[in-house]
Amino acid sequence: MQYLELLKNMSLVQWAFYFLSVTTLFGALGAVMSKNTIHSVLYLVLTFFSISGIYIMLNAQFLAAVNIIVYAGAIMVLFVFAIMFLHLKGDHHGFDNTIFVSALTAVGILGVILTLAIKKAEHFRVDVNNFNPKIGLIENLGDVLYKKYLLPFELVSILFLIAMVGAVLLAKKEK
Amino acid sequence: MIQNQEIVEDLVGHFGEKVFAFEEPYGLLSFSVSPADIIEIVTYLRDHKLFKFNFLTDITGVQFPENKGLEFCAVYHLHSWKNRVRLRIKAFMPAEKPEVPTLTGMFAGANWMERETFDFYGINFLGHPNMKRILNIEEMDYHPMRKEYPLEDATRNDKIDALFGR
Amino acid sequence: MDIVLIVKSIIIVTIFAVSLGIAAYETYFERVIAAFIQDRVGPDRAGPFGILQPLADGGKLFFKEDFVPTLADKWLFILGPSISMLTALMSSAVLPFGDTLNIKGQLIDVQGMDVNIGILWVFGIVSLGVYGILIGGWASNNKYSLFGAIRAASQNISYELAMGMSLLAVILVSESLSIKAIVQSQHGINWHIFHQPLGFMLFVTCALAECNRTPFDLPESENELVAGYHTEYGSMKLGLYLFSEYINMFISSAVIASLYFGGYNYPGIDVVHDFLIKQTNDVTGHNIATGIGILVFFLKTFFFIFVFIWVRWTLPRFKYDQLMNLAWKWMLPLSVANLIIEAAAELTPMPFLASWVGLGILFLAYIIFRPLFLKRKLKQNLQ
Amino acid sequence: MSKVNIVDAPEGFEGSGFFATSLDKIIGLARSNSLWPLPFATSCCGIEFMATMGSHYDISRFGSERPSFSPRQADVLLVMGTIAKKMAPVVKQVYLQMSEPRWVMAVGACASSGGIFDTYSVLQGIDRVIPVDVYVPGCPPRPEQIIDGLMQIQELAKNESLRRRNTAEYKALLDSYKVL
Amino acid sequence: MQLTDRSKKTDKSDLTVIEKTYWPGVVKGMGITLKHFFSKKATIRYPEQKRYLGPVFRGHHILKRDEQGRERCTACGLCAVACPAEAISMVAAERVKGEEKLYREEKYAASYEINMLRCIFCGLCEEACPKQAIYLRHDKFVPVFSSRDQVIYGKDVLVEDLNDRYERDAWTKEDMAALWQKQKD
Amino acid sequence: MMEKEILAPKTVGDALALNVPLEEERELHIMNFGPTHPATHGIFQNILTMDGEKIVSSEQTVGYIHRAFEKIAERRPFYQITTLTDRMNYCSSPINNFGWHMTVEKLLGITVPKRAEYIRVIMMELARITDHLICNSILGVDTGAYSGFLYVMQEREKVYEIYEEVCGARLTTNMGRIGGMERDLSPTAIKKIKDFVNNSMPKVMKEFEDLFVRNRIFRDRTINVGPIKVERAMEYGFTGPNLRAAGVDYDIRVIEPYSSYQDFDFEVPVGHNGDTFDRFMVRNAEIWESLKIIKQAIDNLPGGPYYANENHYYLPPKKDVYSKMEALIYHFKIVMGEIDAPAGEIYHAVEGGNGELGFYLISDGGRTPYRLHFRRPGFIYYQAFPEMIEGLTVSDIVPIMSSLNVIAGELDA
Repeated sequence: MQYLELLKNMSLVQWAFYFLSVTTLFGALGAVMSKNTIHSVLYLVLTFFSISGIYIMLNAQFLAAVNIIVYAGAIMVLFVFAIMFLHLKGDHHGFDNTIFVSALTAVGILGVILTLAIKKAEHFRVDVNNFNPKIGLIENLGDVLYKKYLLPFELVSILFLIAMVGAVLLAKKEK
Repeated sequence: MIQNQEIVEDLVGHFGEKVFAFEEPYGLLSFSVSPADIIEIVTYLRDHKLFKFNFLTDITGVQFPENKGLEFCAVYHLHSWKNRVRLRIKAFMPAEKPEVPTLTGMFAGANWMERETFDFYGINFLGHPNMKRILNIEEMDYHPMRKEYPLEDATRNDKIDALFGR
Repeated sequence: MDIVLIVKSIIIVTIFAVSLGIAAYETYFERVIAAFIQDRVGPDRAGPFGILQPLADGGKLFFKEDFVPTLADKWLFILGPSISMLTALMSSAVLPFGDTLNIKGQLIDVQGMDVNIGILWVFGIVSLGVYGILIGGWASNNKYSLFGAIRAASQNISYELAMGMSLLAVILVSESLSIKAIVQSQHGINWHIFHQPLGFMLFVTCALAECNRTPFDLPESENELVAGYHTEYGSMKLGLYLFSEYINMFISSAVIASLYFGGYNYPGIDVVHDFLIKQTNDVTGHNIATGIGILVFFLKTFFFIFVFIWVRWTLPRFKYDQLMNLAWKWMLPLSVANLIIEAAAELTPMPFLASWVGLGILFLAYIIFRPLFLKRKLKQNLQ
Repeated sequence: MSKVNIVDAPEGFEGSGFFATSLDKIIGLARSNSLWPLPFATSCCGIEFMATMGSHYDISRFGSERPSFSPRQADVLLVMGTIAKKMAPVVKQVYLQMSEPRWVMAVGACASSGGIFDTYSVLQGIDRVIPVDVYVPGCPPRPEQIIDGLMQIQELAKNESLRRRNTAEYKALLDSYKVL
Repeated sequence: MQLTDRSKKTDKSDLTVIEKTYWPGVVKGMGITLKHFFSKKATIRYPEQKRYLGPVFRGHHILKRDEQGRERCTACGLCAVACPAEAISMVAAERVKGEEKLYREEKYAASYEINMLRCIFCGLCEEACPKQAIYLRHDKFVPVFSSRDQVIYGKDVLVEDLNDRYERDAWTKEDMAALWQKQKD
Repeated sequence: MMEKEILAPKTVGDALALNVPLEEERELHIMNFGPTHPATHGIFQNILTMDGEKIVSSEQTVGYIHRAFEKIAERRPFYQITTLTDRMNYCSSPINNFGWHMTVEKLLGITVPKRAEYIRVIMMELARITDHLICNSILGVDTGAYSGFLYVMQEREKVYEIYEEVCGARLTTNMGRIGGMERDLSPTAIKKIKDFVNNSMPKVMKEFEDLFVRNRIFRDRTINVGPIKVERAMEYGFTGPNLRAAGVDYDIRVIEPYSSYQDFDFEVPVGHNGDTFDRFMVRNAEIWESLKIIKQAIDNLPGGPYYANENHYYLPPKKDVYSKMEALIYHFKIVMGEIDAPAGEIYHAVEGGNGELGFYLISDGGRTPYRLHFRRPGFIYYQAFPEMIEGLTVSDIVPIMSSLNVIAGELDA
């Protein structure tokens, strides 16, 4: 009964949050458990999509958009692309016990770590009164990236460049 | 311009009895060889310095049911582009064993022409890489161009045969 | 209820209906324009001037036997066209169709919503659109479909890059990601096309590629792949695919019009606005001016739709590897160059002049260095 | 929850009677104006079909300019040209792959009856393997005749009830061609 | 290989640097299509507008009657023999007394059938007819059929209707040639 | 073993659904291209073994419209075979018609009057134009540009109007007779031909070339796509435009002039390396040459009769049939097919739309040919197709196929 009350009193934002969480988890589970590789990639896309929804709720619209464009729109398409090309369709394993146990262990450990982390993080709760609602927006993001963290940012870009060159070299056929 | 006479003389001089039955119907030199010699003669003609019969125009088959013992005939048309001369070579073979060596080794284009001839007449080209029917369905159990087989589709029923004495 | 909310919902519904209606009639215009280009008359027997042709097509498709191939992945087979349609319809939400309407003293944007990442929204949705094709093509379990799907995927990803790069130059100049702001920054005749002709060309080419229109219609190139990704689709599922393609075409035209041709801006917009206000009153005048703006916007959009169709019936199609070459070896470097030129020009006191000078230098460099480059290539080939 | 009353349909309004007719008519009209052809062109008649698609005759006026080479999307199967016995299974297969409602038009003498090719290798009319709705005579027919044939099919489409494809007679027809 | 003295190489010169940017070709092509967009349309709106089929078009068959309305056909069977499609069949009958008004010759075709789906409209029957009885109309073509049992045309369709006689400029090739000669002069 | 598997799909549906990878090192898969694929304008099946989009090997199946021309010809009198030749290469049926008539005339020893020969030349060149137009414009369609196709189709329509004026049919013309033409050219026909040659066709042809020749997209699609070396082309029996594109100026009109071709001044266009673009360009250039020939022929059209005065072979005038017994007898004899053909053996070749179109005729003196064999250029050079497409992609084989201009009716006979 109490829970029903709780449900009744939930705000629109909360509804949206729980909906997105459920879809995220559903997608994630689907990605892991689906027997068809293409299906699991598509589940993963669903996960990304709902995570982007959560980003939006956090007022990080830019992050949400980039998440969709880069992960769902490009990387996952490449995944699907590769899988389609490689005929991985028939190449799936059953969901046997060892995997189940190891997965459970991993999830358990992760859960413990996360719980601890969240517990600790509670100390840094946002000050509701002085909260800047534009914190996740692109202007602030740019400000932070190009002023405060300029050096790391550029370093990261160089890192990417190196990775790209490496990838090209690897992909290039030997003559 | 090379005269047919020159070719005949050269061939007879080189092959002797192997080439025979020279004819010149409508200006086109035509002669017969035995099936076994066909490759040798075509090679000779192709590589000949003067004649240069470089182009295999056509291969086809003919059936002469009356010509007992040599019912089938493979007809080759060669063409010398430089000299603008054409040549017809015939190889007769018996109905029991219609076999002739293939020319696919020399002219890649002979492949399908030979297959077609096989399809139509059942002339077997020995050494052909892919001797099977080409135009008709594989399940067909006869060679339709032979004179003994009918042309018409047996199932047609909308004409009065008496009117067409074919 | 709040008047703003009501008007807003009316606007949203209208936008929805308008994009559907335009997409439907794009099929008609495609046929008529194609016919006119080819010295024909086009459909003229379904209603006067064949005006009912789209309805006939729709009616037929709705009542055609719905069919799922036995070997197909049933759910994905259905999901494919749905995603295509969904993504196509979503992107019109952020397009500013006009300036503001003045209703009871409240200024309401003629726009679904004005998010500050508007252009990224369009971009993201478009990049998701490829899933529709991808899933549909894969689920059909047909070689030709699969080829179409794979081509669509690689093509969309490749052209998105160049598209994003040329877009960056626009964002750089107008200093905002919101389409509304971008349009406003081109007030009057200060359109981006005049500043960034190269960017415009690149963007249009990429838009063609993203919509899978000729010369980039490889995913469904009918002479090669029968019908590409929708080979196995019939009835309304096919209808949805075709429809979403046309909606995409409309959206791209609208985006091009907003990004490079000033959206609802037109020369002398202020004069007209002032004149109308003087003639009537503040409210009516403003609203009429907005109406004119909307009209102008649609005119521009229709022009681009026409260009899309015109191009389709003129140009031959690329080949897959040439398409990739074009994307990676031409479009991407050029768009980066464009970005650099625009960025540099922004730093100078006269951005307009500087950008043109930059482009001139780029072109000269191409003319000069191209032969050298070719010679080296030739040498390499010879070795 | 209150009890929901289901109102009985008025008497005599059932079947392909009153309700159906107006819808039938509209959809029939729609179908007839949007017949997407599958040009199954094998020989000469295919070349005349090109002329039919061309500017002088312009099949698009009838809403049929979108050739659907995928059988799933086509409404009319235009068999143009000789169908050899080797080809017959393919024609049948294509017909089977088309989704309902589908029409078949045999264009030209060869497709309709074999024409001058009364030979061992030619199918004497495609109606031996699939049901044909319209025959167009001629060898090849003029584009006008092909358009006539198309208009005949439009007529058929217009006057067909939506349920025809589910009726027993239609099933029997398909059965007689062994295409079910 | 050079065989004649008439050979001419086709132009396969490289594209210029500007042409390599795709734009000149694209612009030129679009210009051409735009020109056609505004040009006059070639379409003949068929059922409403009909195209002239030429003076010798080979269309619908007709069994001519002579000036007095008698059938010309004498059932000699030449047309049937000449038909490559074997589409014509006929049954001959002797004319009896009292039928002189109906048939010109002493023999006539009691039944005359053409299978319209077999016919290839080659015109050989018209040419073969020694009595100028069968013609292929130049102004009309055979309509489409929607059922197999309509396709064999009997005399009821083929014989000329006296109330709607078929006319053409010239009935034989020779007349036609004379007519053309006159046109030329 | 593997070949068996490749041949397994008998129908389109089977093969379309075919999704079985072959067990090999590279992951090869099979794709079925035809017989109803839109790009196989005629109908033949290509079963492609592919590595990704690259073609590793291919297997052709033809015979989907095998109609047994040669067998029918053994049952038909000489004049009825014209209707068969009409349907062989239906894009240029007058060439086939006249080629056949010339063969028979050679057999019968008929000399055709000059006027008839000139009219034949005009008709044959018109046919060549339509043939090349279809081929080239379809190449445009196959590379995705549809409008050019419809522009030139309007010109083809004009050629058909001329045909209609001359013989009353559009495609399967049946316009010649043994010994000459069926009809003379009418003044309207001459006017139409002149208008076609001088005004409309050059204009449209220019436009068509403008649309394609300097367009980089088109060039990229065709240049160096499917080239074939001269030697290889000759081994494969290439003739006609496809051979000329490879660089040999082999043209029967020049080498063995028939039907007064020696009277005309024209050039033989040759290409460079025999790729798709060369074939396109050679055909284009040939259209221009054909126009030149027609112009010369129509301007110098000799007077006189349009048929040989051989009443044994050419149907007598209808008027004579009524009045003269002799004419009536000949009329019956000719129609019954009882002309006295001498026994003999003939090979006659004409330059068809696609290459050397040969007629090999054996007559035993009967009313029908004893054996008639057609040397169909399409049949012979289509063999080279697998070699030409090896290592290319699906997008390439479509333009190659259409630029080869294989006409299924001719190929399958």
